[in-house]
Amino acid sequence: MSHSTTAHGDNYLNHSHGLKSWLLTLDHKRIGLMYLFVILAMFLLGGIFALLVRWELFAPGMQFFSSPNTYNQAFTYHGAIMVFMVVIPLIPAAIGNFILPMQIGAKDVAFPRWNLVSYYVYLFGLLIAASTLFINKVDTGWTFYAPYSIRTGTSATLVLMGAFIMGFSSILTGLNFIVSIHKLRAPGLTWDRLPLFLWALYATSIVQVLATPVLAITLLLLILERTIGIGIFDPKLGGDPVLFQHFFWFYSHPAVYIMVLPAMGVISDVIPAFSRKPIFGYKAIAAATFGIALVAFVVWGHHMFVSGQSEFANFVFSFLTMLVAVPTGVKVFSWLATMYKGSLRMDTPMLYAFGFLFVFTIGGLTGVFLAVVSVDVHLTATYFVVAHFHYVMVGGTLLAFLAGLHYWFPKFCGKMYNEGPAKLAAWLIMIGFNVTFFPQFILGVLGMPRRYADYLPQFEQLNRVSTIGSWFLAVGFVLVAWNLAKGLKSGVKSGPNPWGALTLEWQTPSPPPHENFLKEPVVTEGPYEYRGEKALMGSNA
Amino acid sequence: MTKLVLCFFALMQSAQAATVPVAATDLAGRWDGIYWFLVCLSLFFFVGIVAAMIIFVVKYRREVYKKPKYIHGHTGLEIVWTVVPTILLFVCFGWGWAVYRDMVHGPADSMEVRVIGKQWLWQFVYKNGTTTVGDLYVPVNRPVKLIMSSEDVLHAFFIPNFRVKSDVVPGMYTSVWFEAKVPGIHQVYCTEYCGTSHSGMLARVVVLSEDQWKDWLGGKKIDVDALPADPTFPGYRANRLGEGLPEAQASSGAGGQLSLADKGKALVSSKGCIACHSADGSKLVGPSYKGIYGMEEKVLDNSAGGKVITVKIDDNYLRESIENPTAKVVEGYPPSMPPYKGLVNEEEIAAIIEYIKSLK
Amino acid sequence: MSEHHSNEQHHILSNSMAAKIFGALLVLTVVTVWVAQFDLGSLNFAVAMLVASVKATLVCLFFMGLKYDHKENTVIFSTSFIFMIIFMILTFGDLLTRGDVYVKDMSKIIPDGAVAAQTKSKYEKAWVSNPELLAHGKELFAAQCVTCHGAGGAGNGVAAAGLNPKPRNFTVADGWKNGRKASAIYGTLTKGLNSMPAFASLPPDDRWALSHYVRTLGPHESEKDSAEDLKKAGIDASGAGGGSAGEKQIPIDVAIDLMSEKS
Amino acid sequence: MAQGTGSVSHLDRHHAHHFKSGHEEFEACKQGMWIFLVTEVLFFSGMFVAYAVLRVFYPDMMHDVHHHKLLDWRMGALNTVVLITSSWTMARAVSSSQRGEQKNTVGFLWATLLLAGVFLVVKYFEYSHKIHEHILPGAQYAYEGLTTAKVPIFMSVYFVMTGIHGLHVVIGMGVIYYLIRRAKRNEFGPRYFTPVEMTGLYWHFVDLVWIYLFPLLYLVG
Repeated sequence: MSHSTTAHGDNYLNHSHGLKSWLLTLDHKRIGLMYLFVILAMFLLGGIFALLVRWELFAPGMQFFSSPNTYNQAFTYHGAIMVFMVVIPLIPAAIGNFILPMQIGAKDVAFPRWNLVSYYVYLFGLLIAASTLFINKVDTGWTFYAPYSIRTGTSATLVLMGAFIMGFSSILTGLNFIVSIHKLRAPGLTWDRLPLFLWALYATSIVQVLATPVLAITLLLLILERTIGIGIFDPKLGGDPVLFQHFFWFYSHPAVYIMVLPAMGVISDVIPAFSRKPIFGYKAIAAATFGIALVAFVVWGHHMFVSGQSEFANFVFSFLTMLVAVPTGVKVFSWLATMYKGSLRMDTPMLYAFGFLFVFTIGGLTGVFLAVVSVDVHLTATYFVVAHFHYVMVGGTLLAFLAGLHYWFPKFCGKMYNEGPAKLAAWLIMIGFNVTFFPQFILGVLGMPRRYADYLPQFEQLNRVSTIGSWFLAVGFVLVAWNLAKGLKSGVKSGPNPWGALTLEWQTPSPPPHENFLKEPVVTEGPYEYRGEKALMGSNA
Repeated sequence: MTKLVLCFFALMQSAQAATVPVAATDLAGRWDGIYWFLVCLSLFFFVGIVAAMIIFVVKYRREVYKKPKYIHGHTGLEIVWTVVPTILLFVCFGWGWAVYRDMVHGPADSMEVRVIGKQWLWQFVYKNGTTTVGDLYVPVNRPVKLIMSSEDVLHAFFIPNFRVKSDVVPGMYTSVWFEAKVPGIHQVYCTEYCGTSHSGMLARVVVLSEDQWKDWLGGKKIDVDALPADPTFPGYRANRLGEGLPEAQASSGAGGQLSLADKGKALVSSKGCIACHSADGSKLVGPSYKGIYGMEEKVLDNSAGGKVITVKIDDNYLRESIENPTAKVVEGYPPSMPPYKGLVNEEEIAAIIEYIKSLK
Repeated sequence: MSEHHSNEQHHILSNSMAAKIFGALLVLTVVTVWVAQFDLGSLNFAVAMLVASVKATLVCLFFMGLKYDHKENTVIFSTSFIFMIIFMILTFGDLLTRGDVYVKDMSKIIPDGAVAAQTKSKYEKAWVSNPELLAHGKELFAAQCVTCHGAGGAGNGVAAAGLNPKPRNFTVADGWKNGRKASAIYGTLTKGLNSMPAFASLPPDDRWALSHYVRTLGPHESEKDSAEDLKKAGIDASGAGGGSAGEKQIPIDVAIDLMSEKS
Repeated sequence: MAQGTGSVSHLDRHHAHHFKSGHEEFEACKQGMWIFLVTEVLFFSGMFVAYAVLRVFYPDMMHDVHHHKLLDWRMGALNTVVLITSSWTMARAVSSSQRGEQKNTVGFLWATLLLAGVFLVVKYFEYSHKIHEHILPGAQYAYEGLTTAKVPIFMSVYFVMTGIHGLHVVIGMGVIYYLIRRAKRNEFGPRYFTPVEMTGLYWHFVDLVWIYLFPLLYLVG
């Protein structure tokens, strides 16, 4: 192994060259970047559909889309692309693949070849689903509720097959992470010294492994329903469409925790690093992460309070859903307490962490509204729910992803992005986001239903504000992309540890060598033992 | 401090009017109670967290606060912020459940109405067998129970002013109940995605005073458009998509009264015609309405053994095609239009024909 | 460079133990089959599950080696069963307690066209074909059925392209699911079949007219309704029953009252 | 799973670079396999829930199906015996490869493969009989003999469960055949038998599912 210590000696980027060395790589870092590239491309596509949807809703009546059906197709693809192709693999597969092996001090994940298989399974499923954009665009909504998903003549079967295949990528990533964390931890890295980002990925992987197979069987049964009419969900053949909703939400509620837990993990890593202070209540946050992952499996019925579900089931699911809010609250309070009496550095990752706390608190609290059955009866299936899950998903997962992206950007490419435009972009995204989605809470309470191609004139003003907000949001995202691209090309050298963080991935040069560590790392203390007075190595801010 | 609290509640009062639909039933009033309790609770936590963040950012920023404390946690504090939220959550749960119980179990003597959801229109079958489409006539101050099922895909019956919603599932009956307190028109939406014109599947609950109700039962026609508009949106008469604009811009006809053609335009969307017949000339499942009135068309005359004859598109042809569509089908179009006999009354057919005439 | 003790200390299943387990599994299979002969009512299910679980545990412990393996693999594998049980319990928490308002099978309560079914029949025995009924049937067929079954009833209507399975071809004798007797066709019209909607909203006279007309489209003369067929279809063959035929239909008011006092 | 780059005799076998020792690599592969079996259990759980819905809500239909002999329990019993025997031969194959008895390993793997073939042949007869009698899933059900409500849905659950189980048997056969070719090249021995053990676990799981399918579908009326 070459022992060059300069930042630009042998590293995973120049270890081997040529397209084949990337496409057939077994290096978790390259697979992570390949995932990141495809996911961001899909995020762009999903974002375009979002802008089209918002553009159409600028005023009542049909302006942009010729008929309501094309609008229905637009929101279906916005939903399906964002959920299955972007938000679920976003942090685990893109950042997780890159950072997890380094944070546990290993050379690679447990099964590198299965890791590459998971990437190509994801790509294959994605292409199948995206091909329907050119064949016969699907108009069922990303939830594929029977019996409409059975009746529609659009190519729903292909999208279902695409999602079915992508599910295996999620399972393989989860499986890989669990075994890696169990078996490949560096000496001294005991469970109570595991960084909280790894606790989050560990809990997420367990949810992925336990929930995704049920999505696989649900989609398979729906495909069989459409092709040979097996009649389990189809009311015309004696099936029960509400049973489909049970099958679907048994996966899809844990899926929203697959999306948000890694985001919480990133925040739990970023806040102590930028407060120069140990995380507050490490054990509580790790326990809360695990708690959320387990409770995630017993609450899915709160999506079905008005679906014809029995009163008793509404009681049970509403009661259990209340339990989910407690660990989430513990985490938010612990993050706040971490900042108390810390020495806060307002770099971009920390700015996004603040954005996350601001937006995720609103998302979480409005979740309580939807957990109380009687309040949910009025609010469900209106724009209140649309606003809630965008606050939790765009606000939660995306802002945390941007925090993570900026935090680990120097580790990815050894260069530092420019703080100025990054902070401006962060503010633009925060403002754009809130202007877009806060009016939707009010629209929801006033009774505007979701998935409406056209709405009554009385909802016009708030929709107009929301559409304008979506433009700011879009500009914000474009600015982030431009700024990071510029940083990639001409960023100043960042050195191995620009933020002075203590987790293992910062103890190796960046961009990291092919085998991650020049010598086997040994862990002697917890991940966040910041004692404040240690001088920061070459901090550039 | 009290002045602060007072102006806070004044603010909440004004917010209430602007952001929550009119509470047109007692239950809706109770719903508002727990809704505002949750809003205040959330505001308390949200303001607390954001204030703490701002204070920390200002007080402990790196330039000012150089020596961060080496704190790992504080079990006492952690216990408090686990137990207190749990208690608050279960208070919300209990209160919410009490309201929900009364939402599900209505009084036994409720008047039953059968609701049938089918792709993109609501049909109501009353006890005495009369059927209405799009308008649910109910008496004021009397409990009404809707027993609902769907003929094709999932729909959902949502009346914001009554805080009432339930999915309408094929192969199963679901039910909701309400006791309307405010006479007039209340908007109804379909809130479970059901395909092309999901956003057009609107209806109205027409709450009639006691004597109006007796007249209606006796078969007298009630002029629904003369009733007050939806109390939540006083400025707007629109209860159908593409229908009249806000009161001031009502297109024509005597003060706020919609012209026959406009009523036709509303019926064409509420009865689901626009799903197959476009108004802009584009060919969907059926022929477009634009410029068809008065034209000569070659049709397949099924009633006379299926010969192809040419027919002038006039009132009689349109009336016959609405009530018994497959009698004379325009060549090149599938005979797949369902018969609307019994689903549209005389006046509605006249309005639709008037609207088709207006599309030159 | 790497020490060579890789797989030595791993437990190896002895041939005799493998044979013992194999024998036990065979015996238990015989037991399962033998027990299934007796009708113990709901106990049958419990016993079958018990025996199957014993066999499954044997396979897991010995053949799959969980007995000699690290405990974490047992924990991992048993977690899957816990989450399967969570899935079942909470789903059935809803399905079992749906209560009466959600009447599962619609055919018990007369569908929404009930009002039409009340009207008194114009004919003495509507279920016997007569020219007037045939003419009425022909007219109705053109209005309602042409879309799918085609003008000649060959199942090639315009909307047939999108249907799976294809609409019945009346001109041929085979392929009829419910049989070709008038009462059978009447039943299909009332309840619907696969993707064919129920035409219960049509008055019984119309349905009888359509049934008779459809039978004239193909070689179905031989299929006659026996008294027994008529009784099965809920018609009093002695002619007193009049037109409101079909299986035990209760008027809508009774149906709705029935439901409301239960909820 | 582990690096199978070309045929390397089990004597000079090296573990993957990122593991500390061959044993640790083996333990990681086994744990990965068990997690995969967890996903299989949950995949089949969806079908067991659909089955449970039919059993709980339509017991009279289940009784009719049993009484009417729609499913021939003798074929089911034969298949159970076949699969249990194949489980035994697979267990023997694994232990032989652990002991380095190459001839036994190949022999027992062939036995397992043949038994799996027999299982599929029996399955073929069952399916062709049903297709002939029009006892088909859901909308295709056109069997005159039994017209109780929901029987078509039971047939759908039957075909989906046994079909997906059969698919797993076919995949298992493919993997076993691949093992046979590697065993012939003497790649498995006391220090490296991971693929055989992993395929063994998968095969026992496939047998495990059938142990539950058989009584649920064929026996219990």
